[in-house]
Order: sequence, then structure tokens, then C-alpha cells
Amino acid sequence: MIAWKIGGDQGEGIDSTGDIVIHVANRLGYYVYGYKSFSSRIKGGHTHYKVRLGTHPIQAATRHTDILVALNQETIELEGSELQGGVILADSAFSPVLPPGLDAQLLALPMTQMAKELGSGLMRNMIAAGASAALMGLGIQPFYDYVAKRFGTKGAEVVKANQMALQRGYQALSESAHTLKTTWTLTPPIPADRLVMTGNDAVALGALAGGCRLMCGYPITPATDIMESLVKWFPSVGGAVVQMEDELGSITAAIGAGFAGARAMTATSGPGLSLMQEAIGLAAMTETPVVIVDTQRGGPSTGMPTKQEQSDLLAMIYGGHGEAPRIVITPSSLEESFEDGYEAFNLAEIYQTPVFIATDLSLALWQQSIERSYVQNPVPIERGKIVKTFGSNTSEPFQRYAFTADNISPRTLPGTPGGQYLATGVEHAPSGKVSEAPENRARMMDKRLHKIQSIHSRRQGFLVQGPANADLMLIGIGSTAAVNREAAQLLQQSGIAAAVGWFRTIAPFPHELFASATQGSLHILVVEQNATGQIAQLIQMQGLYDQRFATLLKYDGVPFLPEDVAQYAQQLIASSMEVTH
Amino acid sequence: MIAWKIGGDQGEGIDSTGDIVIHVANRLGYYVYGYKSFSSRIKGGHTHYKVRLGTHPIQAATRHTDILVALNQETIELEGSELQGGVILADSAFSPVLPPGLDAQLLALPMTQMAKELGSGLMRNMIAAGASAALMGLGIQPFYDYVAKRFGTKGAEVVKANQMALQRGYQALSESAHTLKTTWTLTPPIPADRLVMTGNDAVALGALAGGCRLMCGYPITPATDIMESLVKWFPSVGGAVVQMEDELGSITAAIGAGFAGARAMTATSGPGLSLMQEAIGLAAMTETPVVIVDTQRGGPSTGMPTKQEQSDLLAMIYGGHGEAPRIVITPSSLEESFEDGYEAFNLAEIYQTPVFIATDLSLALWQQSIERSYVQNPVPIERGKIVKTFGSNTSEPFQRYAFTADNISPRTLPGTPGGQYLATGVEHAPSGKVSEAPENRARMMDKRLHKIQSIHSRRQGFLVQGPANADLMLIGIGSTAAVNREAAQLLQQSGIAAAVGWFRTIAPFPHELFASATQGSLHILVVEQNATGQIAQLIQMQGLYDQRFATLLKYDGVPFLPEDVAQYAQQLIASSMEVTH
Amino acid sequence: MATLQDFKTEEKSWWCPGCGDFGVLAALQKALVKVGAEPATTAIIAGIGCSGKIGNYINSYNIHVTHGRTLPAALGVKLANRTLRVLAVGGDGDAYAIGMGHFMHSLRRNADITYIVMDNHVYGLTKGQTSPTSETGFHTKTSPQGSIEAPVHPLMLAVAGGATFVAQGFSSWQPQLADLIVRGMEHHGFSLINVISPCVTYNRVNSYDWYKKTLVNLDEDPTYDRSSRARALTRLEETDELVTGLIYQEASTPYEEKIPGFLKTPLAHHDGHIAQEAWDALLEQFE
Amino acid sequence: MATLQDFKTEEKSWWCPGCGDFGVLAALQKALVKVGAEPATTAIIAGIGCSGKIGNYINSYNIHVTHGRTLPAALGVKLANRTLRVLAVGGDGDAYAIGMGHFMHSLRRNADITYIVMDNHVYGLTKGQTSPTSETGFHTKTSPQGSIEAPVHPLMLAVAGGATFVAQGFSSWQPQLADLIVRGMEHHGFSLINVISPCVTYNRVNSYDWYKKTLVNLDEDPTYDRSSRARALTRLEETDELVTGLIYQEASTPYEEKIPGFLKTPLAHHDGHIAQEAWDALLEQFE
Ligand SMILES: Cc1ncc(C[n+]2csc(CCOP(=O)(O)OP(=O)(O)O)c2C)c(N)n1
Ligand SMILES: Cc1ncc(C[n+]2csc(CCOP(=O)(O)OP(=O)(O)O)c2C)c(N)n1
Ligand code: SF4
Ligand code: SF4
Ligand SMILES: [Mg+2]
Ligand SMILES: [Mg+2]
Repeated sequence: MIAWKIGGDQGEGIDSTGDIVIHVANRLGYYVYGYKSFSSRIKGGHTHYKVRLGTHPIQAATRHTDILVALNQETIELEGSELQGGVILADSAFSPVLPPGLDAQLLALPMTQMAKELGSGLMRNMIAAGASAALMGLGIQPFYDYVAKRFGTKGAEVVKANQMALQRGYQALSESAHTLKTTWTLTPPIPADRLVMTGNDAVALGALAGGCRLMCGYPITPATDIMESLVKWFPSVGGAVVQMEDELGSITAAIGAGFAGARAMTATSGPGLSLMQEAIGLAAMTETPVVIVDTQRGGPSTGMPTKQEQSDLLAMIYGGHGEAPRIVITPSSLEESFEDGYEAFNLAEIYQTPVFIATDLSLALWQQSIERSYVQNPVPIERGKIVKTFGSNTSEPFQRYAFTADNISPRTLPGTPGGQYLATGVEHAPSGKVSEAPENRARMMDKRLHKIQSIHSRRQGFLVQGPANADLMLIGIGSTAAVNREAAQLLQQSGIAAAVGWFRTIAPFPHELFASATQGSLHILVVEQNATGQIAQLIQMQGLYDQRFATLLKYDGVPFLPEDVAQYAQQLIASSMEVTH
Repeated sequence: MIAWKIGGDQGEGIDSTGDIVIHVANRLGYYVYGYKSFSSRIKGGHTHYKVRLGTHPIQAATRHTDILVALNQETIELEGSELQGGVILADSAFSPVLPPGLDAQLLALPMTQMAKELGSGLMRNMIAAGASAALMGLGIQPFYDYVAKRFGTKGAEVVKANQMALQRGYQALSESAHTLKTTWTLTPPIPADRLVMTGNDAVALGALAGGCRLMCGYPITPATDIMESLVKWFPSVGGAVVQMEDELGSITAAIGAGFAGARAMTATSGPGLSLMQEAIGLAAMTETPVVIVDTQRGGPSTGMPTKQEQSDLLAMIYGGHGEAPRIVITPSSLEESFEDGYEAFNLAEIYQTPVFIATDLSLALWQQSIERSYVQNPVPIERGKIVKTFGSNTSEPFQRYAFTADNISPRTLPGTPGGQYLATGVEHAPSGKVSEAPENRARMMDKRLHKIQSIHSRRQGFLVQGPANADLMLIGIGSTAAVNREAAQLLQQSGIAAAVGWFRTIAPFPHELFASATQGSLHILVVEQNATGQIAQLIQMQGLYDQRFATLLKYDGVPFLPEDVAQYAQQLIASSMEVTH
Repeated sequence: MATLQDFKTEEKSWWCPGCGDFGVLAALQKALVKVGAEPATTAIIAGIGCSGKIGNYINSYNIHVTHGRTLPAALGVKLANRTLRVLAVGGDGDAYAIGMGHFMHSLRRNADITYIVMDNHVYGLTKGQTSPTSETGFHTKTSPQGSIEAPVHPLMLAVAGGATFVAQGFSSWQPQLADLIVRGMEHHGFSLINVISPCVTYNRVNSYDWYKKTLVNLDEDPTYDRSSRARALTRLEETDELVTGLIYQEASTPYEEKIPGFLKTPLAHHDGHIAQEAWDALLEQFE
Repeated sequence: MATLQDFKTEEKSWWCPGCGDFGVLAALQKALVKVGAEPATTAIIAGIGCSGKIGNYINSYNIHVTHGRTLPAALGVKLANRTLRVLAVGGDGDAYAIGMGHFMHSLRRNADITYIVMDNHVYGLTKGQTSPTSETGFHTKTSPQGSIEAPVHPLMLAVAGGATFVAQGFSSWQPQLADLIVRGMEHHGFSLINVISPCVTYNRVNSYDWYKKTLVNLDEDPTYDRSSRARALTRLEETDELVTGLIYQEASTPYEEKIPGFLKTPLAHHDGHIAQEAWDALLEQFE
């Protein structure tokens, strides 16, 4: 495994350089994971992009860096400490200095100068990429191929120029190779057919495959990509993206479309979620399907728009006034993101209610490898109880909200003769007509709140990997579940029988499954990226948080690292042994 | 104690008739309580208004009715069953019929005809009031006095006409008195100086006394009264009510005013609360005081706008994205409503954070007696840490968000030289400047979340009345706490050592106090007007919901009645005895 | 062909006797018959207010949404199924207070939606507060000493905001009102029909009589040129919007017809199928 | 008297080199000096966007609110303390998309607030999506085939919406821009100054050069009559709003001066005192 990082100022092409490295590595058959740190500004300000590549799946960041490409001195100062014996590949243009005490080798290459020689300062990053290729022993040809693909539409000259820059960097590094104290030779990868994408990509692809043809949204970090991807893809499949005037409009348009029978969605982050609360209640009350993606970020208020957090869980579940059914599903990997991307629409139509796909910034934005076979098309599409025609003796008005055994009533889509009804956010009788009758009210509340419970027989709301009688189970959600998976490997390496458990459905809470799945574990550590332990609170509410449970929280905007989780878990086990023995 | 009720069509003057009865009884020194049932429409549709009057404080409705004034046959059909041996005073104009099996005496008076004789059909209700006066033995003079006061500004003729109508009704009843099978003679009241008002009135008066001089709102049932009262009262004390374009505007204007140093508020109900979620996070993040009244009603969505419910508790506490301090205080009586009406502003300024006053439709809208001495002026006003001047050597920029021992930072109000700062919903350093530094972030989150905890040393978050080692404690919030108080009396009468406990602060949760105050009770019944047991869930989250607890829920829009709560509690105790013995 | 009866429901109306909204309902039902609409392919999106109850009394596919959000919901319905006739209906508060943002953006977006605003210059359902169209000086429960704000001028805003069809009707003038609604429905694009619909309970100032005296019927003015935005604005300013009739119209292509590659058949009946080549082409970007 | 330096902060700007927002900041600071403002009595309410960061760079009392809500916050600030000079500042998305409702209502409410919109026809901070002022056909990340909506015309909307002061500046034309801001601040009531402030990163179409070629300075047209609403509307329509200068102004009484009995001194310093007689009088209604 190699951890490669590039750092510099925002707007200097850091992103595209990282993208090239990650894609080439993936094409070679390595598993890749990319992590970026960026600020809520467009140009300027330190940013960095880290790529991990190896022969086993990687789903999280790590502290250690092997190779650091530094485009300015600030990068060396800020990121240098991650290197223990690695190499800093710096542009000699800024006269890089290795700060005292830093355990790394500094290799300065005249990147800017070489780029100028090639006629464009913009080529600096390609030179860095070429040099990196040599340093990591990846070969230069795959890089040539990738830029040919990537810049193909821009013309042969652009491709040529980029390839030349790659070549110059590759060559320059190769010439200095003998001075290197460390070199890397990766195990050759097993050939595979993988793609590189983010969680947002996976959700958007899932939605597309799942028949979503309308996306009404309003830009917001880190959700905007979903809208931007769909607006590119939809024209070829007949769908539409509407950039609305705000999130109140976005969700309501999606609900209107759901009422009229389209699979429609919106995607947002915290501030938008808050604005959507009222309308989500409308969808629940009118029993209208709608899918909302919440890519969580640092809150509250504008908070930390470009930083990782998982602090909207309670707001998704409890955020609206009154009491309404809300399904919240929680993918923790690209595979699950794709799956939930289409399954959310099935759930929304089967249960006729709003469904949240809750992700988080880390899962939403960082690229990873995924087997192409996983991103399949077609996917299962289930539209739930839809009445398409009525007999000729349809004199009876349609009972849209009829009480049924499973609490789900057949619905009609506008256009169906005889199926007309009133969908209203006001309490209503089975016919849809407004009703304040106490008995009807209570039954309708029960109907709506109970109908979603059967979701647990449809999907496993809580998954576990690892020994049934674990010394320790690490519980997570979204991207922390992935961190936990790597942390558990580390723990296993130090002889601890560690398991990981993660939620696939957080609301309605998978009570039975959670209780039984956690039963055998001696210690249970809930790892959450928020300040108040929202998952722990939800477990508490179920009366399931007993003395075996502990919580590890982080709310500084920086994702958990597997090694830190593992270390904390080890201490926890150690200290509890002190206490009990 | 007498329970008097008038029923008829909405828009027929039911309200004003009830108002007259309730005010006169109160002026006579009786304790009164008025309960109305109404629909979300302006004219037409059945409505009724029930007044209980007696010599002990009354804070809840009851099922039984002694006297029913029926303005149409529907009233007899719908409300008649409440009478067991009482009297129905009906307008003979609709040829009233006593349905078979109804245990009541029907007394038809030609109210419409008498009113026409007086020259105005509108006088019918006054005739009914006069007849009621006679029936209840209240005397007619107090009614004369009251209409003189109430209609005084409309001129002597209007007063005279109303008095004549009262007189006609009084006389007609007196003439038929000999036919009555039941008569009522109330214990003469102990003279007292009481007012009649609603919870909304009490909150508005509290706010006024507490120095609130700006109210930014948007009409919504059942909160609108607060705005409508303040807009009448403010001109005399220099305040302003702004009817905003929506709730997003209302709350944000109030926050702007709070930033600039005014005591500002908004008042809303469920749908408005949902719309305010984003801005409330802004207030929390910028540490800006603001007061929000949420008069809860039937949800979700538009729900049941004119019906009782307590289903926004979780939304008030958890409804915004991200994690922000929210104080939620919960008055359960007029006295507490007045107190919280001003104390909310003290809390908001002391803790520099949003404060909710959570009431509910029953508490907000129904009139009760309150000792005048309780509605005092002036009230304690505490503005928290405000820096008014800086020394001359104020070259250092002001540190608005300085870390302090109690986590509360001194603030400046605009206009103060040297105190300029940036208040931002983005995460920030002590100076107010935007900061994404992880360490600062974590400290700022801690600061904001911890600062409100000391509220529990300022106010008792949970109050108890009754024996320390109770057989049963009834726990409630808002108007259900008042229902519980009467239910406990009923239980005590049947030999059960019943106590009542109610929340004065639901967030932050008064953990210690709640744990100790509930310790001695054998059984604990949480009585909630919602479908999911929100208070119980909050107790669960604290890990305090043990096997002694049970929950009684009601979510059909109709308030709990003391007798029903008492009966349920009795069954609960009985069945648990079966189990344990 | 559907008849008037087909558009009626069993539900008895909850409006006050004499409310202007009865006239709006009647005209709308007549217009639906006249354009040959069918209950099953008509979708009515209503707001919250006395006005918003209109959906209860029309037999069609109806959704009664949150306060102020009729227009986004209507857009969603239209995009989900372009074969539906889509109408949004609500009060002046719903439209021009809480719904103002959506109103302005719907004008410029120009999807094929007919928007009927039942304008009584007051908040009816919440029992008589100032509305955005209340006149300055109007006394209400929230302006006991008279409103101190300038009223919104919905027609001017619509014209200035890029509307392609702007009309005003009066609930008492049934034939004209029904005709304007018909023309609105026949217009390709967004049509606004602001309807003066007196509230007999909370607005005693802007009464039927008052309107009958002050409203001028532009449709009867042969010199009026309804194709010029600037002239429409001038006329509206001069008359303080106390006019009825078709005020402005321009030929337009509705939003849904401009969306690149957008399906003409209802999304509602789409099976979600994607050709394998298209899917593979899409995945190329992730290679 | 405060100097330019007094209005500056230590914070170094986070805008891209060449961003039009630098010019807006500079002109605003100059204007503040010119009107004799003091940092301590100046309140700036900023929105979310690249533009919204402006508050970080001005020494005054600043509040940086949620996206689109500058104007209600500014109203609250003004009502809390009428002695403050209150400015709201934000981007075109903040103002005319999510903030549209508040914008329209602020115009008619007419509180004494100066509103500066930094209009770059694009969403900058979220990295280049269509904004309400984006021209039809403009290519962005959310309109890769070109925007299909008609742009919002903020100046026309303001004039039609009852504004009492409407101006447009250009961030490159510093003296005029500073002058317009001064006049806006001196205006009694609500003033809108829409400022063309090019985004050099995401809007290559509406560039400095393009504007320099197309903008017409109305202030240099002696025939232009800025006191007629109808004429302003006509001119704006003709020129497609590609003008700078003061477009419309009328003498007005600000909202806060019309509120019955409203205190002239800052509520912020009010002690909450109520005379006992007043209190007793108030309680009478509950007897
Ligand atoms: C978010 C929200 N805020 C407030 C309300 C309360 N409300 C119901 S109807 C209404 C306004 C009614 O006025 P208008 O739209 O003019 O309709 P009208 O009743 O006059 O026909 C309001 C404020 C609500 N239902 N939802
Ligand atoms: C409620 C909410 N929705 C979305 C966002 C994301 N967001 C931040 S800035 C912005 C728009 C920026 O455009 P504009 O107002 O034109 O400002 P500019 O950056 O161009 O100056 C958006 C949508 C947000 N912060 N809050
Ligand atoms: S209150 Fe007014 S608008 Fe509402 S139904 Fe009655 S008359 Fe009509
Ligand atoms: S992205 Fe555009 S608006 Fe934002 S700072 Fe850069 S140039 Fe300015
Ligand atoms: Mg109205
Ligand atoms: Mg912009």
C-alpha cells in the first residue's frame, strides 16, 4: 500500500492531479481511495489530496503519507509530519526547505521551470504526476493512456502537451532515482474491472438505474454533485433536473412529482434539510413517495460546509413538527450507496412516504474503487400498490387512504379515470376528505406510523462483519462504518476479536436485529462523527444501551482515522479489564 | 362546581356568549375554566364552548355537563350525552327534541322570537346568557355590569339593548323555574381579585413585562393571538409588531433584533416551527438571544390546526441540522406562562441562545382565572453579560466568543465603540472570524453545548406536588400537567397516594432533578398528548425510563380529561398489583 | 365530454355564505368544461387558506399542499406527467406573502401551469389579518391602526417578472372570469389569473359594491394593446390595478418543452429502462 | 470622523484574484467614510456566497446570516436600534433566488436599509451554477446545455415592487458606485443598489470587457427622469437593464417611522419599564 499526497493552494490544480493518479492506479488494478481537504473558498488557501493505493479494498484515509508532492513550502510545514521516512517531491521554484526534525527526504525538482519550458505554467502538475509515476513504480504508459482518454475531446495537441509534461516529470525523477533513500514496489495487482467514483456518483447512478427521472435541487456543498451529474446524464434517458429557487421549492416540486407518479428526488445538506422539514411532513401526511439525499456536513447553521460530520441524524428522524413516518437509510460504502440509490425509490413507493438517504461528506465526496459488476443495470424496480384501472361500475369515490391489513393503501396516479382523490396535509378520512373525527384521526396516525415497520423484513437494518462473540464490536454509520472496518482489521492484527456493525436503516430503528446482533459482544463502541452521540441516543431510546456500550465522538471536521479508532478501542478494552479484574 | 356549555354553529356568537359567562363568574369570585371546540373554518360547522365554575382552581375540562345551551338540534344530538340529569336550555325556534334515552330535562325558550321582539336576531345569545344566569343562580346584575364594561365604547344604546336581552332571558327562565327538576346553588365564593385570560395572553403579558418590544410573526392558529395582543398593547409602551411575509422572515428578523440588543420574539405553531429550524441554528451558532413560542397543535403537516396536541417536543429539541444548544421551557398553567413569558428573555440573554416557550393549544387558547397579584409588573430583567464600554486602549479587536469558565462570553451591542465583531453562522474563532481549525471547532462546540447546562441551578426543571413516596406519579407537560393535577385529586379521593410531576424545562433535560424527584414513586405514568410518547423517549434517552414507568398517550385531537387519566391510572395500579402479588 | 356535474364533489362547502370564493369555484368548473378537460387528467394544486379549500369541491386529482408552496408542487406534477392539465390555486397570502419567491420564479420558468389567485386582500382562514394586497390604511387584527405597508401589485410584478400571460377577473363577473380561465388554460406556458374574490367576513372595505364601482373592464377597451410589456405596466400603474381582463400575453414555449432530451410521455409511466449501451457509455467517465 | 483605514480589518480576503467583489468592498468602504459613518454604529448583514464574505473585511458590527435571509435580519437590526446605519449585502442567488420573497417584501415595507446586491449572474461559492440573473443560454454546471429560463430583472422588479430607491453600479466604476452607495444610505427608506460584480472564475461571458462595452451610464443622460415609475420601467425594459446610475427615487417615510407609538430610542437600551397605570389599564381587558 502506498499513500501519496499532493498539497498546495486551492485553485492550483491539486484536484486534477490527484484525479489522474487515482484513476491511473485504479486502471492498473489497484484499489484506490482519495481524500481531499478543502475550504469554503474558490481560490487560495491550503488544500491537499491524498491517494491510497493497494491490492486490498481501501475505504478510509490514514495518517501516514509515503510520498508528498509539495507545490509550496506551506505544504511541507503542514503535511510534512505525516511522513516517516518518506519522500517530499517539491517544486524547486519555491526553494523548499526541510524543517528540522522532519523524518523525510526532500527531492526538489524544477517543476515550474520545466513547465515553462513546455510553454505553459499549467503543466507543472502534470510534471508532478509524471514524477510520482516514476517514484511509485507505476510506469508512464498508463498515464499517457489516461490523459489521452481524459483530454481526448480537447484535441490531440492538448493530449500531446500533457503527455510531454508527464514524460518530463517521469524522466527527471528517474534521473534522480539513485539519490532516493526509500523506494516503493507494490505487489502487482490482480487484473480487475473497477471504476473510480464517489458516494455521490454512486447514489446518482443508483437513482438513475432506479428509474428516477426528475431531480429538483438547489446547489449546496457537498450535495451539488448529484444534481450536476444527473443534469449531464438525464438528457440521454429523458429525465429533467430543475434548479429551483430554494430548498422549499425543491422538495415540494419533488413531492408534486411523486404525487403525479414520477420517481423524483432532491439532494441537499444540513441547511437545506432544515428548510425541507415542513414539506417532508406533507409527503408523510399525504402518503406521497419522495427521496431526499442528505449529504451531512459540519453544522449547525452554515457551520463547516466543507468538513465531515454526521450530525443530522436526529433532525432527519425527528425534525418535523408533529409525528410522521420517516424512513432513513444509511449506506456506508459505494456499493451500498448505489444500492440505496435505487432502493430508496422502491421503499418510497412501496411505503408511500419520504425516504432519506443519509450520507456524509466523506462518503459523498471521496473517490474509491468499485467493481464495475456492482454498478449493474437494470436494477429491481418495485412501484408498490398502484391501481391502474377501475371496473366500469366506478360510481364509488376512490378510497385513497383505505385502512388495510398492512396499513398501506392502494394509490392511483393522476390520469387514471375513476381514481381521482384529494391528497391533503390536513387530517383526512379514508376517502381523502378532510376529517377531524377523533376516532379516524387516531386510526390514521396509527396507519401512517405503523406501515413502515415492515421494512425490517425487507432489508437488514443492521449488518455485522466479524466474530459473533466479539471482544469488541465497533458500531458506525456511513463513512465511519468504513473506518471501523479497517480499524477492526488493525485490532484483529493485535489479537482482539473485533467485529464491526453498521446501520443500513436507522429509522425505523431495527430494534430486534440490533438487539440480537450485538448480544454476543463483550464491548461495544459506537463511533460517531458528531458531538452529542446521536446514534447512542437512538440506541438509548430503544432501551438497548447497556453497560457494555461506550461512545467515541469526533466533531472537529476531520474524519476518523482507522488507527485512532483502533487505538481508542484497545485502551477501552484494557481499562475495562483493569476495572473488572 | 357547575359545568355550563353552549353549542351551535361556528360564527353564531357562541364564543362571545361563553366569554360573558366566564367573565361574569370570574368577577363574582368563582374560579373558571373555559374549553372550546372549533374547526378550521370561519362560519358554519358545529362548535361548543364549555365553562366550568367553582370555588376551587380549575385548570382542565371534564366530560360532565350540567347545563347545555343548545342553539340547534345538532348540539343536543352531539353534546346531550354529557348531561346526566342536567338541563338543556334550547331555542324553541328549531323545535328541539330530546332524543330517547337522554337523561336530561329539556327547557325550550323562544330565544329567537324574543330576540326579534327586541329588534335584532343577534340578541339571541344574550337571552341565552340571561337565562343561564338565572339557572345558575348567579344573579343578573353582574351580567349587566359586565356588558356595560364590555360594550361601553360602543355607546349607551348598545349596552342598553344587551342588558334588555339579558333581562328577558333571565326573566323567562325565572318564570319557568318551577318546572325544573334540578337546580344549582354554588357555594358563595370567597371574594378575590382575579383576571380571566388564556395562556397566550399570559405569555404575551409576560413578554411585555419582560421588556420584549419587538414581535415579528406570521399568523397561525393557535399562536396568532400573541401577535394580535401585542400589536394592541405595544403602541402604549413603544414596541412594534411586524407581520412578516413568512416564518423564515419572522424568526430571522427576531434574530437580527436580538443581535442588535432588543428583546425580540416570534410565536408560531408546528408548520412555522419547521420553517424556522434553519434560522434557529443560526441564532445558536452566533450566540444570539431569541425567544420562540411554539403553541403546539395537531400535526404533522397542516394536520389538525384547531386541535390539541403536544407533538413538537422532539422537533424543538432536535429539529435543526447539526448540533446546537436549545433551551425549551414548558409552562403548564397561566402563572407559569406569565413567568416563562418574561423569564424566556432572561434565559435567552443570559445564555445567548434561542429559547423556546413550548405550550399547546389547550393551554394557549382556553381561558382560566388567575390572581391579579400574579401578573405583576415590574418583573426581574437580567440581560446577561453585556460589555457597555471599553477602556481607551481598545486597540485589540473584541473577542466576542472568548472561552470563559462558564462558557458564556461577554457580548457587545451594536453602537458600542470598540465592540465591533462578526457574528457568523460559520464556525469561528473567539474573535468571531471564520475558522476551520479542528481544535478550535471542538472547543466551540463544547462551549455552546455546555453553556446551557447551568440553567438547572437557576430554575427547577421538574416540579412535584404530592407525597414523596407516592403510589403513583402522573407526569405531564403543558396542559396535561394541569389535567394530571385534577386527576391526582380524584385518585387521592379513592385512596391512592398520587403525586404529579411536570416539566418546567425539557431541554436541557433536568436529569438529576428528575431522577431524584421520581425516585420514591412506585408507579410512574407519563401522560402525553401525542402518538409516539415523546416525553417518554426523552426520559429513555437519559437512561431513566425503568420498569416503574408506563405511558398514556392520546392523539385524537381531544384533550385528556382528568377522570379518564385517573381511571387509567387506577387500572394500571390494579393490574400491576395482580402481576406482582 | 365531461359536464359541470362531473367536476363537482359531494363535499359541501365550508365557506361563509356570500364568500367570493363560490364564484371562483363556479367559474373554474365552467372553464374546465369549456376547454374539454376531464376529471382524471386534471390536477389541482391548492394552498392553505379559505381559498385553498377549493380543491375539496372539485372532482379531479387534487393535492392540498403546505402554505405558499402550490407552484413548486404544480411544477412537479407537470413535469411528472405532461399530459395533465395542471392548475394551482390559492389565496393572496399564500401567493404573495409566503409564496412570493415561488411566484416570481414560476413566472420566469414559464411551465404550462394555470395559476388562479383568489385575492380578498386579507387573511381569511386565520381570521382577518393584513395580507400583502391589503391597502395601506386597512384595519385588521394585526394592523388595528391601519396597515402601514404599500400593497403588493401582483399584476405589475407578473408583467415585470417575465410572465407570458397575465389576467385579472372578478368573482362576480362570471362569464369574463370563466373566459379568462379558459384562455389561461389554453395559453402555452404559465398563466396568472388574479381573481378579486371578496371576503365578506373580514374585509368590509373591498366589498362587492366597492369593486363593482371601481373595476374597469379592459377587455372592453379596444384600444388597449395587451402585447406590450411596457404599456401593460403603464396602464396597471395608472389604474392601480383596478382592472379586469387579459392584461398581457405573449406567445411562448413552455419550460418543459425546453428541457434537453426530456421525455414527452409521462415520467409517471416510465419503466426506468436504460439501454445497456447508454449505461456503458455513462460508466466510461468512471474508468 | 472615521477614515478608510477604520473600516478595514486584518482579515485577508478569500476572493479569487480579479473578482469584482474587491471593487464593491472598496466602494462601500469609501462610501461609509464619505457619509460620515462610524464602525461602531454601522451594522452590516451579509448573506451566504462569495459575496457574503464581505462582512469579514469591514470593521463594523456584522452578522453573516443564513442563505437568503439578509433582509429580515436587517429589518430586525434596524428596528432594534434605529440609530444604526444598516446595510444588507449579498449575492444574486442570495437576493433573487432563495431571498426573492424577502426582497419583494422589503421593497414595499421600505425600512431604512441599504441593500447592496453583488450580482455576478452565477453562483460563485458553490462553484458555478446558474443564478436567477444568468442569461438564457448561459452554460453552467447545472445548465450544461445552456440555461432555459428567462433571467430575473431585479431593477424592473424593484421599481414595479414599490421601491423608493433603485440604482445599479458596476464594480469597476468606482466613483459612481461609491456615489450610488452614498445616495442609497442617505435615502430615507429602502434602497437597492444592484452591483455588477464580475466572477472571473465561473462567468466568462459577462466579463469586465463585456460590461464596459454594453453598460450605459444613465447618470450621464440629462434627459432621464428618475422620478417616474412608468418611465423607469420602460427604460429598463428597452435597455435590458444594462445601465448604471440612479434609476428611480421617490421621497418616502421609512417603515420604522410609521409604526404607531414606536420608540425612537434604541430598543436595545430599553429597560423594559412599564408605568403602573399603563399596566393596570392593560389588565382591565381581563377583568
Ligand atoms: C407555514 C404556515 N404558516 C401559517 C399558516 C397559517 N395560515 C393558514 S391560511 C393562512 C393565510 C390565509 O390567507 P390567504 O392565503 O390570503 O387565504 P384566504 O384564507 O384569505 O383565502 C395562514 C397564515 C400555515 N398554515 N402554515
Ligand atoms: C439553505 C442553503 N442552501 C444552499 C446553500 C449553498 N450555497 C452557498 S452560497 C450559494 C449561492 C451563492 O450564489 P450567490 O448568492 O450568487 O453568491 P456568490 O457566491 O455568487 O457571490 C449557495 C446555493 C446554503 N449555504 N444554504
Ligand atoms: S372568512 Fe372570508 S374568505 Fe374565508 S370563507 Fe369567509 S368570506 Fe370567504
Ligand atoms: S468564484 Fe467568482 S465570485 Fe467567487 S471569489 Fe472567485 S471570482 Fe469572485
Ligand atoms: Mg386572502
Ligand atoms: Mg452570484
